[in-house]
Order: sequence, then C-alpha cells, then structure tokens
Amino acid sequence: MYNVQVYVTYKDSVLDPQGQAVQGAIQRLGFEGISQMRIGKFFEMQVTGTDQATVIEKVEAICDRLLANPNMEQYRYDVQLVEDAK
Amino acid sequence: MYNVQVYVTYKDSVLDPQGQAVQGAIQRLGFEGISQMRIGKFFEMQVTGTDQATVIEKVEAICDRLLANPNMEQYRYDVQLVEDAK
Amino acid sequence: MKFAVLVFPGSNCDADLYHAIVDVCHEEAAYVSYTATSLAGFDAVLIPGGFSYDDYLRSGAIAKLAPIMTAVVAFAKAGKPVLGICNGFQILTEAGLLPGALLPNRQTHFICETVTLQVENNDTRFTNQYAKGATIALPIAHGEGNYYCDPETLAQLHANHQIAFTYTTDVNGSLDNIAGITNEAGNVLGMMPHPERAVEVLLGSADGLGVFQSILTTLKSGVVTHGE
Amino acid sequence: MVNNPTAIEIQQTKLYQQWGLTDSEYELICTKILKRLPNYTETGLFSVMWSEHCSYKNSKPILKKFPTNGPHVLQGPGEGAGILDIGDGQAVVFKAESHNHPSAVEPYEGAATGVGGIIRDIFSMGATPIAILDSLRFGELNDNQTKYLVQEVVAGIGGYGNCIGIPTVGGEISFDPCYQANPLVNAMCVGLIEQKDIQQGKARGAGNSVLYVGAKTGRDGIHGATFASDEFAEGKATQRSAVQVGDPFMEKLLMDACLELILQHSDWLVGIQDMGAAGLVSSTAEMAAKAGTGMILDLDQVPQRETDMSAYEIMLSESQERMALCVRAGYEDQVIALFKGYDLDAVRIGEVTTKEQYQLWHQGQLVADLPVAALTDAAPVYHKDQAKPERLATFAAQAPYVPSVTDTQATWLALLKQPTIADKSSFYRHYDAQVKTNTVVLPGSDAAVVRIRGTKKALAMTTDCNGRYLYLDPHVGGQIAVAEAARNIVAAGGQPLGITDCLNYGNPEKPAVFWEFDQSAQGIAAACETFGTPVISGNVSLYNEFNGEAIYPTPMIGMVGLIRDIQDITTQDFKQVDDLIYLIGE
Ligand SMILES: Nc1ncnc2c1ncn2[C@@H]1O[C@H](COP(=O)(O)OP(=O)(O)O)[C@@H](O)[C@H]1O
Repeated sequence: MYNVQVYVTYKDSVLDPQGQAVQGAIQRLGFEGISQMRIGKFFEMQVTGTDQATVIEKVEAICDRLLANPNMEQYRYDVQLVEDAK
Repeated sequence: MYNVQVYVTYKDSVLDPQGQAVQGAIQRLGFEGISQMRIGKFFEMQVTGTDQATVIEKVEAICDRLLANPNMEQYRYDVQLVEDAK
Repeated sequence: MKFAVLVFPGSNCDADLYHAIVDVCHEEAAYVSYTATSLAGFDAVLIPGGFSYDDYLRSGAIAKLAPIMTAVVAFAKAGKPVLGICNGFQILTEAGLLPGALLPNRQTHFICETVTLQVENNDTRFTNQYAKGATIALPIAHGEGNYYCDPETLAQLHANHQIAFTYTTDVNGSLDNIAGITNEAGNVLGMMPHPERAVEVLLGSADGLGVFQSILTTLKSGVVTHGE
Repeated sequence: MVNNPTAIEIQQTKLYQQWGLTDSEYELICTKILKRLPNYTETGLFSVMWSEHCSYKNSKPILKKFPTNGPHVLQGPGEGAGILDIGDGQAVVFKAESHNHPSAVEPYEGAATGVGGIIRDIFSMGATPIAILDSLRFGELNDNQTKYLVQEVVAGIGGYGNCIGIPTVGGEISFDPCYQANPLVNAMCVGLIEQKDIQQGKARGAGNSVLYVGAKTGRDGIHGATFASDEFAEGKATQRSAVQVGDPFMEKLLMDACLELILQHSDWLVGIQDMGAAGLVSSTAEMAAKAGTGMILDLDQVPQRETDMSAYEIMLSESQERMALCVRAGYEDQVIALFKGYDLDAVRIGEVTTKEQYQLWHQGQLVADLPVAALTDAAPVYHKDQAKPERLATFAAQAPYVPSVTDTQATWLALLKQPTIADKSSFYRHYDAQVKTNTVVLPGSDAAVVRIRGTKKALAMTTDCNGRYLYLDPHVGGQIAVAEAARNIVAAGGQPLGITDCLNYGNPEKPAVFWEFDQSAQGIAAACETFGTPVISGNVSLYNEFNGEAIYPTPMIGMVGLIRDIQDITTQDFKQVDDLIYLIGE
C-alpha cells in the first residue's frame, strides 16, 4: 500500500485570481510581507501496488487523464510506502 | 524570504463529497486499488521574515484566521528559507 | 429535426433546453442519459448547463469520462452539430472537442446577470440568423467562465474565425472577452451565455432564439456538412 | 466499543445537563415517563427531542395564536411544509427555516446546508421545488469579519441553490450592529404540486418497512438541534463543533429519486420525511407518532461513513442529504432498485410495529426502548415569564423625532448609500435566479414572480421584516412585517394567499425577550387575520444572543400570492417618460 499526495497548480503563465483574492484578504487582516500567493488542489489517496514504479505509473496516468487539465495546470506528487494494516 | 506551502484538508470526521466523487470517477476510468481519496486546498506563498520562528508564527495565525476553518478543517505547512532575489 | 439533450448527473438546464426546442421552436427533442452509448437518429446534440457531478474537481472534468462522450466525439467527428452551453462548453473543452479551458471568473465568484454579446462570426451553423456584428442580450450564470488558452491557440482562433461571440465588456476575465468559440470545422460550438434562457420575451429577451434557428436553418437546408 | 456512562453515572454526574436537559425534565423522564433511569442512548434521544428546536416547548403557547385555517389551506403547520390550494388541482407548498447558529460558525456550509434542508422539506411533501428566497441580517458592513460572513453566506446560498438547479429569486438583506456576532440566515423554499400527489411523513401499517436513503451517516452535526437552542458567548468555542458539509450534487440525485418514487410509484410508498435537525431519531419517531404506531430499528443497517459509531451518535447525527421512508411491505426491493439507479444508498433499517414503542437495536443489544409519544409529545410546555422591556418606557417618554433636512439632495444620497437601503444586486447576482426558465420577475423588484408552466398562472413571493420597527414596538412591528409582505405581493400583481415565518429572537428565559416574542406574534396574527393570509408553516429560532445581548426581534415573514393571469404581472420600475406618478395611501 502506498500513500500518495498529488499537488495540482495552475501553470505559471495562468493568472490565479483566487490566489490574488486570498492574498488581498490576508493583507486586509493586517498581515504584511505575504506575496506570490497561488492556490492549488491537493489530493491524498491510498494506492495499492506491488512496487513504487507501477504506482507512479498509475498516479501519472490518473493525473493526466483526470486530476489535472494540461491546458492550464501542472502537477507533482509524493509517494510513500506504508505497511498494510492487517 | 521564505517559501511556504500550506495544505488544508477536512478533518477526518467531516464529509468530503469532492473526494468521493473523484474517487468514483477514477474507478470508472478503470483504475483499481485507489482508496481513501480526500481533496484539500494547497496554498503556496512567499513570506518575508527575519527568522523561521516568526514566519511560522505568522503562517499559523493566517491559517487559523483565514485559510482554514478550525471547526471542520485541519492544516499543515512546510517552510523553506530562500535567497532573496536582489 | 431531432435534438438530443444530454443529461449528466447534476445537469440542471436540460429541461430549459428541452422546452426551448419543443415548446418554442416546435421541433423534436429527447433526453439522452450520460450512460447511453449511441446518438443514432439525432440531427444535433445539445449539452446543457448546470453542474455535472457538482463540478467537483473542475467543471466538466468528470463528465467528460461518461459513456455517452464517446458517441459525442464520433458525432462531432462526423461533422454533425454539437452545441455546449455553459457547463456544456466546459465539458467540450475538457473532452478536447474545443481548445482551451474555462477558469474561475476573475471575480472568483458566481455571476448571474444579463450581458451584451457581439456576434463576431455569423458564418457558422450556430449564428447564421444573426447579422454580423449584431449585439444581443443573453443571460450568464456561471462561476467558471473565464476563457483561457495559450497564445498560439488564441492566434489560431482568430485566424480561423472560430470566435463566435464576445462580451462587449470584460465580464469574467476571458481572453479577448471570448464568450463562445467553435472548433476548426465549425460544427461544434461552446458558449458560456445561455441562449435557451432567452427564447421568450416574457422572461426578458428572445435574443437567444437565433442560435437554435441557425442550427435548424442549416440542418433544413441540407447543405452537406464539413467532414462528411 | 467505547464504554458509555451507565444510567446511574448519568444521574450522578448530571451528564444530561450538558446535553441541555434540566433537572426537572430529567426527573420527569425518570419518575413519570419511564419509571426507571434512562440509559445513555435514551438520555441522548430525550435531550434532542426535548430541545426547543424539536419540541417547541417554549414557543408552543405563542404559536397557538396564529390563524392557521382558511379556504385555501390544504396543509397547515405540523408537516414538513404547508400547502395552499391554487386551483386546477394544483397547490403551492412552502416553508422557511433558519440556520443562524451554524452560519455564524461556518458561514459557507451553514448557509448552504440551510438551503439544502429547506429544499428537502419541500420535496418530501411530493412537491417540485421551484424557487428559493433568502432573508439575511448582518452587523454593519464596515467591519472585516462581517464582510467575510456576508461573502461566505451569500456564496453558500448560491453554491447550493445554483448547483441543485433551483432559482434563488428573491429575499432581503440588511445590516445593523445588533446582528454583529449573531447573523441571521433564513431560507425559504417554494414548491409546486398536483394535489393528488401530496405526501405525509407518517409510518402507518405494522409490518411496513423503514428505509434509509441518501448520504451515509457520520459524526457531523451531533447535537445540532441542542446547539441551535443555546446562545453564543465568548469562550464557548468548543461547543462550536457541530458543522456539516453540504453536498448539493447528492441532494439533486436524492430529490430526483424521491420525486420519481412519489410521482410514479405512490403505491410503494407510505410516508416520507426529511432527516433534518436531530436526524434519524426525530424523523423516524415523528413518523411513528403521527401514525400512532411503533418502530423497531436496527442501527447496524444504517449506512455509516465513519467507524465505531455509537447508537447515540448514529441517532443524533445531522449528516445532510438523508431521508426516511416508510415503504409498503413487499416493495422494498423495487424502492431500493430505484435509488440504486441514482447511485444512492437505500437500506431497510427497520419496521413499523403496533406497540407504539420506539425500539433501537445496536450490535445485538436493545439500546433504547421508549414510548414513541414520550419523545415527540411529552416534553413539558413552558409558559415563560414576560416583562415589557424598560427601553420602551424610555422611548415613550421621548419627544417624537423630527428629522431636520436642509439639503434634500445630500440627504437623499446619504440614504441611498446606506447598505440596508442601497441596491442589492452585488449580492443577488451570485444567485442563479433564472434556471428552470420560469422566473418572470427577477430579484430587484418588489416580489419575485415565477410562472406556472402550462397555465396562465404565476406565483408571487417575498420575504420581509424590519427588526428595527419590532424593537421599537413588537406588536405594531409584527403587523408591519406582514403588511409589507402583502404590499410586495400586491405590487407584483398577486393576491396574498398565506405566509410562512422564521421567528428569530434572543433568549426566551429573559422575560423581556419573551414579551417581545409574544407581542410580535400577536401583531403578526392580527395582520394575518386582516389580510386573510393564514400561517401555514414556519420555524422558531431562539437564543440569538451574543454575550447576553439579544438581536432585535426579527420575525421574518415569507409570503406567497397567486397571480391568475401572467398578463397582470406588474413591476417596480418606471416605464416611460410622461407617465403620471400617483402616491396612494395615507
Ligand atoms: N438576499 C437577497 N436575495 C435575493 N434577492 C434579494 C436579496 N436582497 C434583496 N433582494 C432583491 O432586491 C429587492 C430590493 O431589496 P431591498 O433593497 O431590500 O428593497 P425592499 O425594501 O423593496 O425590499 C428585493 O425585493 C429582492 O428582489
């Protein structure tokens, strides 16, 4: 069993109005020195698989086909082996 | 300058309809062995600060007051020192 | 003429489209479930607005995987008319039948109001009943209608006259105020505004009728479609 | 399994107090009703069912004053929603509901689930929801926290309504410091029904099955009903854990499935009820009580989203998007298959009995065994003390206020800048007001108008209340609220038919608050008599206080009127130059 985290964000060339709105809200709350705020999506899941390579292959396929839209988004992921709870 | 990533997810006891819908979609795509899908938000930002401790303090305050609703969400964060681009 | 109105889990403008075709245009229409696999017998396909699967993930992202989409792709490849409105537009971009993507509105919230559009290209099978350059009033109701594509794609859209409608003001942050585009062959149109909500003067505007009348005019004229 | 406190421990530690039961209520349960000590699960059931939110123990004597009958009334207060005859075998179904406390804690989800709840009340009657209205009160808009609340509440209402595809066609929003820490979020839903399809939440017929349909049960919102019956104070933050997340997509499926069952297979169905406040216990116990039957439920069958849930948690959870059905014996499989077609869980969790006893089994044990009526009808009714608030004497002693206006134009502009008076389109443009393409008059006029497809008829609908008037004189203010609603209906071309309400007040234990409640209800009742608009449904929200300060008495009035011919619809705006302007009235 593997724990997988996937992070999907807009490509740098795409404007992120939500990130800007949140950055503005932070400033209005009185916090200074926050910049370059970008908001993305974060997926956590458990994936069964015999080895890390096949899990990564599966995760990339899922990202390409569903979790990220390559027209505007990019993704990265982390994979950790976990003991099966028996 | 610090790079900060914040990950906000629902507490385990809170319903995550998005996660369930996406997990269902992955299954329908024919991928097997994916479970426990939870979807969260992911914030990336740059934070100015003299030292890591004050940055962390600021980040936690921002999370508590804005980025996460403690009634239903939990958060974690990563902080890395980066060279100031001059 | 027979229109297919697709129904995805969570579609909510399907009935509005159906009424526009049947009650106002007096043509035939039938609902087609997302689980169906054939569009045989239909002359045109309409993909309604609403929130397929609540647009969890991204608008249209889950809907594009539905069984019916294989048939929609084949229908489009055969050069037959496919119209996607609002969520239908989002589904068409996600499915790759139209270029680009629809991002959250610049205002980061849902907007429901009537806006003014300009007909950029009236030489399509969805706009031929409008005068070129005509301005029309149509309702919008969306949270993710901010059209985005890369610069090369945008240049192609312009070069091929694929931009069918633009907003006359910046409504949601869309590139070049794009409100609706066709595919290169011209038989697939995606648009964020809701023509089916503007087919009766009683409800404020009948400016949307032209879209359906254009489709009907082309279908009835029997002109052989591209790609056939 | 966790070891819950025993009956004796509950008595000794007075755990029931934490759940909102008083010593005397607990005594009543032990000595008169059960003649034994209630166990942990049973104590929990009593505590929610006897909360103000479920039992109306403080408000019953006041609500009795409302006129609830009239020639058009097909269903008055008591069911999920009220129903009025609109001719041609059709009827209009409506109700309003408050979600103030959840929205203060989590504004987006609080408002969203408020909308979800009121929609379920409408379709559980067999009606197709056709419109939503929202009535909102916040503190002054110059404060960041208020701005955040407004933005999130409006987004939550829109988020749910837009997604499920029911237009939000009207409402009101106003701002006053008294709502600063205790905003009001009231939602109303209007539905349309053929009279032959009207359903009731009754579990009739021993041997019939109880089915659970919709979302799985989790630990969210446990004690929400009790929580709604308690006031806010600083330092009580830990109590604020009762947050549910709404899933409008699930609700859309649930609505479509329930309506298919009701409209196409009425012979399979005996009764249907929404699992709202106090979830499974309130819905099923009420269904049995209304039919004079009993019920046995097997909690192990309840679809659960979390592991190791106790019977107490399963029964009290307020997870959203769930319904309880009573299905005729022998038709369970058909009903389950119908819901499966919508990708929804439908599970048989128990059956109707003749014994008038409410019995719960969990993991092989009988965890509750109570007379049904003990839960639904035995809560004590309180006649709270009343006292006229002192401020009114002060007001009465003051000379009438005469504004001095020197520059009319400046005053005019200053008035228009008041958020409460200013144009509200920046809020309502977040709502899809047109989906279903029946909205003839959109937000921004007096009452909204929704046509009834296939007929010449239309319905006008509005929500109104000016809390400030009630603060100054609750009796007259109550009358004004109804009168304003009636004027809005008439101004749209409609004939007022009836009202629903959300009665929002402070802590009823305070004699001054209770007096306001009583006085304003009498004012509303008098106006309803005059206009011939009975009260057919409604909701009470008490304990709207922060640090001991109550909100203005704010009984929101939701009114529906009938327009016989769409030709008669009128709107607010001036139509053309040179038209004459008349001022009518005093
Ligand atoms: N929260 C709201 N939701 C939907 N519509 C609203 C809301 N607030 C105001 N409106 C619309 O704006 C109109 C005008 O509101 P308001 O300024 O309060 O005037 P009025 O005093 O005439 O009710 C209302 O009748 C309604 O149509």
